[in-house]
Amino acid sequence: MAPAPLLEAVDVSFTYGASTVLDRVSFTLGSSEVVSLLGPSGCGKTTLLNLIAGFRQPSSGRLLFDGAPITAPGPERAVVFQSGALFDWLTARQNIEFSLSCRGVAKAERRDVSEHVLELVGLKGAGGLYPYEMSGGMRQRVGVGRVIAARPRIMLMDEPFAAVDVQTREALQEELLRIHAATRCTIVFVTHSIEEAVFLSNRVFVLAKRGGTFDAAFDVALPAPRWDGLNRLDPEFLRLRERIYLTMKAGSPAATTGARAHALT
Amino acid sequence: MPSPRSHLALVLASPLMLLLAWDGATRFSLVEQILLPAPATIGAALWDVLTRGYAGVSVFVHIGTSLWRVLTAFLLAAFVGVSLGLLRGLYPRIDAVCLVPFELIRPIPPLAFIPLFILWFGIGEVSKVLIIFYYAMLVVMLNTQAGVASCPEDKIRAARSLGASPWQVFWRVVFPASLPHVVVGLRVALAAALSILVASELLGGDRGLGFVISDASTFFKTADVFVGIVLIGLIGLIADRALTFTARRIVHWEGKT
Amino acid sequence: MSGHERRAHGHAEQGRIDAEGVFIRLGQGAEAFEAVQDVSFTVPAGEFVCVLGPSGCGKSTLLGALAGHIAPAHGALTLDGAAISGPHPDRGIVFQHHTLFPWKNVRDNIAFGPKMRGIPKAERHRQADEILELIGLGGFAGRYPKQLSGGMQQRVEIARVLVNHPRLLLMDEPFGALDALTRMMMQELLLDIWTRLRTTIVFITHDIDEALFLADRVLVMSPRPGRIVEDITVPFERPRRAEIVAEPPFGRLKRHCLDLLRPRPGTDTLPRLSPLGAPPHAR
Amino acid sequence: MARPRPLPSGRSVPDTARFAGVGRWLLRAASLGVCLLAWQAAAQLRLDLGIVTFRNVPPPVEVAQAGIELLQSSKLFDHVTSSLSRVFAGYGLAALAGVMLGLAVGRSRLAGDVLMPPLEILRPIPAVAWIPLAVLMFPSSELSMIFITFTGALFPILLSTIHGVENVDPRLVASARSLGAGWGAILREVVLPAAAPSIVTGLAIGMGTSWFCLVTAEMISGQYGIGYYTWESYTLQNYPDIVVGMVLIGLMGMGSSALLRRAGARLTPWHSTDEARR
Repeated sequence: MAPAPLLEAVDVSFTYGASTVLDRVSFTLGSSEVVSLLGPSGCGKTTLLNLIAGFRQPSSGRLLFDGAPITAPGPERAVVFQSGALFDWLTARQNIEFSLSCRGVAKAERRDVSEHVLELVGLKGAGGLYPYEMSGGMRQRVGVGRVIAARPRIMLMDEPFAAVDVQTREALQEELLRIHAATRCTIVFVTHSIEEAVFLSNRVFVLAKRGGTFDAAFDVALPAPRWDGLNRLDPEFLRLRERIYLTMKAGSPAATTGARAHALT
Repeated sequence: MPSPRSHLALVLASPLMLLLAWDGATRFSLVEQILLPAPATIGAALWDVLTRGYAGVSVFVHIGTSLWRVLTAFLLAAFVGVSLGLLRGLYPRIDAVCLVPFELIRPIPPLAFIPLFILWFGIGEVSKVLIIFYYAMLVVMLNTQAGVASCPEDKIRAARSLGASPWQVFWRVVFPASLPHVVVGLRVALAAALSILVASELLGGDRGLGFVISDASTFFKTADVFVGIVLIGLIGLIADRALTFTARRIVHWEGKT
Repeated sequence: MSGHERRAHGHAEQGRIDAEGVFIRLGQGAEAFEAVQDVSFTVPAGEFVCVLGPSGCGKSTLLGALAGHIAPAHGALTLDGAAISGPHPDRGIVFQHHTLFPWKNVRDNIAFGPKMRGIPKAERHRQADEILELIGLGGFAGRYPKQLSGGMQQRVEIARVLVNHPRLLLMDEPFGALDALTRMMMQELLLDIWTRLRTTIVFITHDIDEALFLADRVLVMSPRPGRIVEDITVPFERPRRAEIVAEPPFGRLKRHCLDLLRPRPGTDTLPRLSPLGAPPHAR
Repeated sequence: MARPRPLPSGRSVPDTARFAGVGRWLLRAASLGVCLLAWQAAAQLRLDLGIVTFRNVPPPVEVAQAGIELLQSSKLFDHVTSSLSRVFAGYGLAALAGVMLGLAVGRSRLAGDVLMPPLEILRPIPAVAWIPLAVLMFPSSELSMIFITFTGALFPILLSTIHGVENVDPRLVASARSLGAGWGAILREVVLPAAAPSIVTGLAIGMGTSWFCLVTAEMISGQYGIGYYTWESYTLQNYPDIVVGMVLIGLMGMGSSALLRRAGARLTPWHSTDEARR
């Protein structure tokens, strides 16, 4: 028998008032996978992430982590937020040490970990800066580092690079793959960028605009390591990106709104 | 746009012009000295009051009395207000219990309570301090509560997902996040406290800067009225600047992105 | 053909930009720096030009100068031969985040330009409704900006500028904040509108795909101080389909742009902007 | 110790559900009832706790009787109208002056440089400190009280207006200029509406401070007015009337604030819908 999956979702639904945000979603995640949840805004991808994080409970269905239902948030499923959600009153180092100090880890040991993590996320020497002294890219690095220091089994990322400019975003994506290679922790990555999803993931789940079901899942079979920056022009990469775009466009009612302008001519 | 130098000149010139106009108006008897004494007269009165005191009491006793009243009340109000505000922000039950009584007394100008407080606590120091305390506390409490409510959900979620206990979420996240609002509340409360202090001293007692103003005006010693006003303004200015300075040190991240 | 398009065609020969040795300085005193350095180019009337460059390269500053919000320190910047001396409805500008007036509904937002020209209420509302149809938001005239999605807000923003029949449409990363799907649909919509109105468009972006998909010509700018390092003519046929992004000629041109934009080792300008946010190959 | 509410924002569903509706209102009413009962008991027992004594405090029932008496006499009308007309005049002038000055200072650096230094010097002085001087300076006590009400309201309105005007998104002004708006149109169509929420806040704060100043002024030098009525009752040891006066002051302050809030929400509909949507 195969080992139990790290995360298992069976017919997970989530309703909010009268609206169904997620409708019977099922999937499994294994160790060290990088999976992207891709979809337009309002498709329920962030809700799914919140369910895995334990901020909310599914209305029906089963959501199992390591074979046990998820009931509360915890450091084994830590979240990186789009806004960064850094603690403005703490330095980069103190932010990274947050989970350790909550657990009462001794100062010297915390220091060792944060030193290591700061280097891993490319912020060596910047540990004393406060969030307001950092650029957007640096803040997201701290956000990732803060989660890495908690040693999660799954790192949940909610559009973490959406607010930074393209150059920084591409650099951060490449760094994330490096970090993944170093830590081997499973990553669930929410994004609305097709290119980002394809670049980062082993698998891409596309969510439909309404109704919150999976439209399609794509396996990304691109050679690793991908962080030399050239794979973004790989024909296979571009073809996959195109295929996903067409799938999303076909499944989206918004596509008809866009076509209305053509109808006027 | 003016150059930096002419900008500075304008900034300095406007109060100077005002002072000159004032002096001129009094010198040429455009206004009666009894209504608006010349700046020099006020300066002399200030020196006189500083060296010889007012109403047979050293001016520093008046200043000290006023300061004691306002600082005692303000510090008490800060402590109680922050504590109550945090409790109301965190526990909906406590908030529900507090809501109606506080909402009912909130719009009543604190001065309206003076007669009642005098009835309750007598005419002495206690009622003056308590009336300042009561209103300043209300302001601090409401701002603190708003601060707790303003803590971004993302930050709370981040802390929980990093393994913080409810107590750690409060102490390490919600509390620091609400500090900027607390500071605003303290500043507003300080200004209000000073107003109430003066008002209550105007209405009764024989010590304090409010008494100086009120007493001087009954004897038409207008220059001394101005001295009292200037001293109160100075106290207000220094207190506000000191509070802002301290707050910037503590809440150093506020207003920066 | 609607009345709006007829009037717009009257402008067809207008909208030529000439920039000659333009320098732009920003900041004051000791913090002053040159954002744009010795930039010269010409855009014929009715052309779609994209300005491509990394963030902080001064491309938005250049756009600000074309709009008339910033005055160049040196050089000549003219539209149809007349020097640009201040903002004017002839040169409409669209920002990355919408600047719709939150206190006006969609119709009144669009009618703002006509109102400033003193056009009576009934007439300016008619013009607004006409242009709302053009951008595919016919039923949304009474909504407030807050009640619209990001894509719709940008469409209204474009409409508010187009209602003035500008000779020049200036766009500063107008789709930068939209999600991928909406963004691609907005690009197609913009091309569709441009095909019919033929206004000159200067479009700022840092997204190579977007520039190559939209433009007749791409001006590539270097990091600060901004200079034009290459003037690329985009050969793809119009009307363009979204699918061309996946074709080999597109990929080759994109690779070329990437090489131009990649920060060279030894230049210290980009790292100074965001010391640790620079791409890893720069270090 | 109970568990703290995990999500202090209004979005947490279980909490609002638990406390919503009838139960919550009952709890609130009960809390008020307990306060009233405690008052009645303390007053009836003539409680003396050393630092606080209820020996002279009238019970709520007596207060209610005094209130009814006042309602039936013609005095009430005189007191209320004179207080209201003073606030109306002083506060109205302050609103006008505060908003105009604020617009000027916020929009023009020159106006700021010329107007702000003297105002900055006057600002830390509490408005009530001017009362004795105002009584001397103005020929009629009516004018002096209007002046005090004006001074009390001016600074909050002025400062909020400046704050609002200075924080107008410069991109909005830039795009209005691009769309052909001139100086006056920018002020009218962009700056004023954009600063409106902040101005409304200032007007609300100013309403509170102007009532505060008026009541103090009336206590010191008034002949009619609700502050005077309260203080007179105190000097005549008419204890129930004191409480009636307080309640009246509270009602009028609350009423004018509520009116202002209503008007503010009416004037800035985009702002309130914005809040509601978030």
